[in-house]
Amino acid sequence: MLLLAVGAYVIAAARRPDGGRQVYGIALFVCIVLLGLALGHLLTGRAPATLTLPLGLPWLGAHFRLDALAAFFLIVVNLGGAVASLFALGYGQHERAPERVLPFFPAFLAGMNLVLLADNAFTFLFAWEFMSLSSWALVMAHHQEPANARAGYLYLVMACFGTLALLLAFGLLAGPDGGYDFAAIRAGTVSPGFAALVLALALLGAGSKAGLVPLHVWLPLAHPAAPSHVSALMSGVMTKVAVYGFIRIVFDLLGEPVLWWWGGLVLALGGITAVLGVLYALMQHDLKRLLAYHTVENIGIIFIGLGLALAFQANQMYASAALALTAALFHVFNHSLFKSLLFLGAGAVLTATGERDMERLGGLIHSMPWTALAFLIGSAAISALPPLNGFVSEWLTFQAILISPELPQWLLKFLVPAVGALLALSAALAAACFVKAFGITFLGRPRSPAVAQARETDRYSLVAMFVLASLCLLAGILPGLVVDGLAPVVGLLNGGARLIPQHHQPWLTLVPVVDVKSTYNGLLVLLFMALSGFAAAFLIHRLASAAVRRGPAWDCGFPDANPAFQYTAGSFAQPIRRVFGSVVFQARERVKMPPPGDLQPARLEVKLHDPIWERGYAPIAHAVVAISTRFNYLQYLTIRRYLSLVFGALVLLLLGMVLWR
Amino acid sequence: MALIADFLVQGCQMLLVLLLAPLLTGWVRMIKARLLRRRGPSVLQPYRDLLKLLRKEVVLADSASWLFRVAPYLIFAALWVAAALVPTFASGLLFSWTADLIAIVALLGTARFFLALAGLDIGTSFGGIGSSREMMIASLAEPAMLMMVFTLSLLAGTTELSSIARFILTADVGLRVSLGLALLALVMVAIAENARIPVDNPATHLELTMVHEAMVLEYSGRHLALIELSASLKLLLYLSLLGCIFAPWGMATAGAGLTAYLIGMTIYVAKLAFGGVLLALFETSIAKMRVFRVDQFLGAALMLGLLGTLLLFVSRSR
Amino acid sequence: MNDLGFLAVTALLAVPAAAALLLVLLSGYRLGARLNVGASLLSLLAAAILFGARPEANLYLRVDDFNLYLIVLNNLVSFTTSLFSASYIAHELETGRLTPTYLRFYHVMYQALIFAMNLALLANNIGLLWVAIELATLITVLMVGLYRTRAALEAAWKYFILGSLGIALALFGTILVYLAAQPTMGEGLPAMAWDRLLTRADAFEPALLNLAFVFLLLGYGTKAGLVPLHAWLPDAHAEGPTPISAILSGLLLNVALYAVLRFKMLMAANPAALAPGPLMVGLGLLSLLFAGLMLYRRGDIKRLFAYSSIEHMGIITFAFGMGGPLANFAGLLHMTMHSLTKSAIFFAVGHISQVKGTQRISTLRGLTVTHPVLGWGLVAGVIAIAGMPPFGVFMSEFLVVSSTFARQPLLALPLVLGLLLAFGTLLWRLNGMAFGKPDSGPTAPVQASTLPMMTHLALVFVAGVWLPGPLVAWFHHVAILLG
Amino acid sequence: MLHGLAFDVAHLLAGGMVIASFLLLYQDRLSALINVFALHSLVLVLAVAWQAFIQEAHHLYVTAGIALVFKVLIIPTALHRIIRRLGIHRTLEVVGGVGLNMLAGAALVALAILVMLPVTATADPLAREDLAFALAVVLLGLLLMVIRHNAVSLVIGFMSLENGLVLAAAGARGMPLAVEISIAFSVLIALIVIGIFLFRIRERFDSVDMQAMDAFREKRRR
Repeated sequence: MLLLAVGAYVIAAARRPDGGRQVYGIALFVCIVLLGLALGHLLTGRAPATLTLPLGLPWLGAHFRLDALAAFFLIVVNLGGAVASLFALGYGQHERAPERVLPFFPAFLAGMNLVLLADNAFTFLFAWEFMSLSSWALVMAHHQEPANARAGYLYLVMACFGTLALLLAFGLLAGPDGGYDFAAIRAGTVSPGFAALVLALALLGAGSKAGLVPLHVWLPLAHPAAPSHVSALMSGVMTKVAVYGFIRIVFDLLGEPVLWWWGGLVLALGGITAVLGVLYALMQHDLKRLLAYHTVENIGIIFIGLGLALAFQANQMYASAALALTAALFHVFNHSLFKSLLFLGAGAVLTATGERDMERLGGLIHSMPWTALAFLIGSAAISALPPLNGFVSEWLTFQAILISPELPQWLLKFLVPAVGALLALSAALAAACFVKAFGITFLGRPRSPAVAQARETDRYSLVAMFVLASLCLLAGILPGLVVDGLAPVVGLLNGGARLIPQHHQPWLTLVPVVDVKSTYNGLLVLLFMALSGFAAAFLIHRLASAAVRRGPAWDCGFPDANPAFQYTAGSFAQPIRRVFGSVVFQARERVKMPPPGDLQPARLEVKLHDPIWERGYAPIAHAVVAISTRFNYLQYLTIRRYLSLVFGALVLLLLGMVLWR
Repeated sequence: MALIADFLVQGCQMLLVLLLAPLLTGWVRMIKARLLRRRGPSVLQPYRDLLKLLRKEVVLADSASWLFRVAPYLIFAALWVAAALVPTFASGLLFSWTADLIAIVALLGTARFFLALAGLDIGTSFGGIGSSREMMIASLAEPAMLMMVFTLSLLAGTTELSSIARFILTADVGLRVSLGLALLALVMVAIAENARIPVDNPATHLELTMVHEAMVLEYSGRHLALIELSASLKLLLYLSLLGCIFAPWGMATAGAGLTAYLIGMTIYVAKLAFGGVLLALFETSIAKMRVFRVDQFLGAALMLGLLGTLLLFVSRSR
Repeated sequence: MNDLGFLAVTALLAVPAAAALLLVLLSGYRLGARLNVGASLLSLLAAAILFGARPEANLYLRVDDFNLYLIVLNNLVSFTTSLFSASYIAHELETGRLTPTYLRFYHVMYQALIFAMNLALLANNIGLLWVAIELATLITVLMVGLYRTRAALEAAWKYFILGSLGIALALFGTILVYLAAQPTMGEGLPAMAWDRLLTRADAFEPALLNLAFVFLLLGYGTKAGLVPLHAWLPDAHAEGPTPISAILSGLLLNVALYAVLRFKMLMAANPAALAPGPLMVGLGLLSLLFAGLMLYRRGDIKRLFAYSSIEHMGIITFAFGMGGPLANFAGLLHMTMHSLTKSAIFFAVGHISQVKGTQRISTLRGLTVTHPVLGWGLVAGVIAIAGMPPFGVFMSEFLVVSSTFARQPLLALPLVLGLLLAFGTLLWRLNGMAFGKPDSGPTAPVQASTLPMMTHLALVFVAGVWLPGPLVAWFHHVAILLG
Repeated sequence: MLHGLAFDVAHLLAGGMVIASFLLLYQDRLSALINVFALHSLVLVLAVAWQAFIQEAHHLYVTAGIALVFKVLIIPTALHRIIRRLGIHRTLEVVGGVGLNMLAGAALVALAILVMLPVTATADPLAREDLAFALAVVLLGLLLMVIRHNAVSLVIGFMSLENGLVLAAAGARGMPLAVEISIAFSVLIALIVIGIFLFRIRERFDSVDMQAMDAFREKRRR
């Protein structure tokens, strides 16, 4: 246990810019060690280990505690960290400004680990803010592009906002005389009104970090701005740390009393986030930004699960709550896997081609087949396709939704199916989006010369990606084991109630409630598919022809030599843009068709409006500017005016004194 | 021993769907031809086509990648497994619990995913048209389907097809508004998913109207054969889905013995034939709609599904 | 033992005074700078001795927990600043902005200022306190006007007028306190000795005390730069030599606030008098919000950080106004952290404006590329002052906000709003200066030691992670004293 | 008997200072203003001296002496020379009307008395009355500073304010450091006057030279 904290500090200490390999090597090693420890702790189900260092608040010290919840998230964090470091062993060679990345990468990892281990409010927020800060530094690594600088600024301000919200929440939990220790907070009770306030603040704080709509605006700007292995960490892992914060506060620290409408609130937010996230993603042509928006979507799915769990707990339906929680945590795990994988893939593409804009990519499957395979697996997983892992967690979420009619509250009765519809919609749209992402990027023909010369990435990167890909597959076909692994965490958060143990189900089938109700067996699905597929291939090649002739594409008899004739990302998204975008983004399309005989190309102009930015954030910014401009003239007063200010203050106070009595 | 028997039954169901699929397609084509006062090809024509295609060599576009060659097998496998998991003549078979209704829907999604990717692989304009439209349609069809699933599972308290079928058979469900809505939604989805009129036209090769055909435009030889076979499997799947959910009568239960199985099989075939006739009638009596009307069509399906679910609460709370 | 302490106290006063006199005679700026540093070091040592040995209070001077750490801080920062000013002033001489004569004057004034501030901190007699602060004001006025540019004169003049008014008000307040005390304490000096006053404060005339506090708050508040009495502060910071800006922000504001707090204790000791809390809370919030807004439109880097000083004075005043052990502790901590951090920032700013030859923010870009040490130093300083870990300000802001929200949720909201506002605006400026494509300005490396800056940042960092036990004990003790 | 007399005289003199302050408010010619200020200071001198006499506090005589030499003689003459040098002989405009200012002044005096009312008579009545008047003088001086544009009149306002302070200090029985304070203040005043003199601050010093000010008050950038 001591080694955990020590290890975290070792990472922090390892911020030496002498050669990336050492740093990443050390990071890799420490992450693996931590991973092993966390796994051991989770599986053996030992009692929570604690550690107190004489740091931080003097009369409190820095408490660290490792319980099941922390252990699970430690696994998520350090798995991602290890893989990212591994990837960076190769990827780091291409880094333009290593001195701006190396020092902060281990610090970032350390920050995330400390958040998970922290056991009092001060340490928690300290680590939380430290995490934001180091990731900010990483976002600013390529600060010479103005867009990145802006992204970093927005990111840090939103992070500060979130921290302040959490700070207020902890203030309420700790009470006026500052019982910041988590143990004290758990022991204490909060009045229902304050509890609701704490929930709202936790939503603001953790939500702004996790990218919950409408607090997501920074996310799609900041995540892509960082170097790709950092983007993988931020998107795949840091958002999970934020989810951890929410769970820790709402499920663990706040405890009872839970009101049913909390669940409804979180649920609705989750549903909206999921759909809006994927719609935003569909409108993007920047590969990494598309992925970042998908993080928003998946966060929405996770929060749907959490909201369901809250609703169930509020009605003492702990078995159902266990199902919902399992679904949410499972999705946390899954998303950390495939989102890291996808970002790493994007990073590989970026280094190979120097392009992030999908409109200039294409045909990479020929030049970098392995990356393409890994990315394909990731895409299939995030699109919730069986037999991969993304499907399992969404399936569990659906199962949890299907129990909802047993909820007594009418509002929830109606809300939950609606959210279910949103979830289904987002899943389907995600599939569409990743057909676009993979198809336009890797398939077809190269759209720019730089892409044509692309080479396959280095070994480290490939290994890193395939580790994740194989984990995606394993978690997909053996979900029962993961669910069992999650059981102690769920029990911890759910008053002991957990799902029935899965590992001795026949054929390792996943049986959330009872087998007549709903079952799923990824292993068999995979087996059947493999069998039938290979059988078909074998038979056909043996009995029928196996001959192949290469020729030009048929394409209904239109031989188009020019790759520009291919469908682009924009044109691929056009039908969906028409269907959804015109409502959500007021998407407007204008075709500029040159007059006949004119040789200049016809242009399609698409105008998209971001409703949340334009309605929510821009006004605030304008207000600040306006007010500060208004006040600014106070800088230019004459001394006499300043004197009269003092005079006025004096007279005012004296009057106040007279009236006070 | 019993286990082996179960294996046999399961296997025979897999083979059955595989064998029946082209027949169904042929049947629908024939009925359509007759309705149009044509003689039309024989019912067995699809089999002949498949065999012919299988024997032909494959002409691959230069820009085709390994994905393009793997996709047909993947699609075929996914659809076959899905079709085999839908109870056809008997419910509660050995592996029926492998995947519930949601999983089956997702399997269809897998097939679609790879089909769309294959459409994009060559890098032609038509492939792109097909894929993007297909995904747009799917993005609406899948939620509608899932809403239908919600309705059923809320009604039957399960997402296992066999259990649903059993529930519909045993419990006195009566005529339920939500069931009707669900049926409607499912039918609309089925039409859209199988690229039938009015959403798409399986027979057209007119560039701007085709969706499914545009994606598979570049396929030839055995690959095309697999694609065609998968398409008919899909049609079969939806019809048997309709059959097993809304008309489960005559379906044998597991281990009911050979005779029961045979009866079930004949009734199943009859159901398929009937469904095919209905489909042909519908298709001949309606005109194809613009691509951008499809979203309204499917949006209606989605709304119906949702409405069905909500109405269920109303009727349940009584 | 005790006489050792007494020796130290006398040294604290005598060393700067003697150094000042010596510097008057001494020409040659290099020698002057050295002497300046040496004298500051000596007085720092003397302050350090006070840790071990405290003299018992007499009618004029007194050392207790409260002023002890301020004295040490004071001499520490003035020492590091003298180090910084040595290299800074040399550059000024090269560029010809200052002549050796002015430099001599500067050094004399520097020591005199240290003397005045030490006196103010040590004073046990409220009259003496007032005299010392007036002296400090006059000296800083002269130093602000050192450059003799029109702008500098204007700033000095503004500072002079407003400062004198503040002094006058403070004096009136002091007289009122005496009048309140005189009936119970009898005539003469004891009625002005702070510690004696504190013991008997409950018997004083409450109405007079209230009146006195109003005047004192306004009078010393003017020195502490609380809105709306702040007007002199930004210009004085922007136009004076940077070491003086560092001293002003880092020390003089603290001293003024210290005076206010002394009288707050008196008020708190008298149950019948009005609670000083609300007044201070109000002024604090006003300063915080106002400064946060003003930060946004600044174009001069030193003026920017001057406004940030106002903001932090607001936070500190708010904290002490809230009272209670947590908030008071936070206030004391924040005082320390702010003076260390802000002076570090001004060190960085001084070097930057020297190597870049400008103070305009709009012309500073990509500093982390052109001058990594200075750039990152500035970044670290701003991050620290903005209240982010791993720096000490985070701890104090954590305590202030959380404890306030638990007690007065409605008060915490404007506080948080102001913090967020200040954070956003400050960071916006930083973003422009430290990052982005470097401008085509001079990129000559700074030829001065960045040691002082580093030392301060290191101290702040350590404090953010770990506070030494004795310091904590003091803070707790003083926090209880402050009620 | 003597005590009553003492009280009355002190009262009279303190009241006289308030009246003098009102005169200051009323004056709108610079030279006249300076003369009135000399009068103001003279009254202060008498008041302080009287306090010294009745308190047998001899150090107060020093204070009075300083005030006499400095404020009644040196400063006014210096100011006269300055305004002649700066060539300010025209009438100076007053913000608002004289009548308005008078009204404000009256209100301030009322405020001062109101504030002093709750002070129970435990403090000796002498100090108490004096205090009320001193406060009034302070406030009036502040008002004068606020309503006049001119540097010289600002200084005069400040000095009258300071006179109020000295009055209060003298009124406070046995207040130590009274002398030191008066000296310190004299230094302050001297510096201000020198400042005006050195910096050649003409009328409306608060707007020295617009360009110069814009240059460092960042009006340019926006």
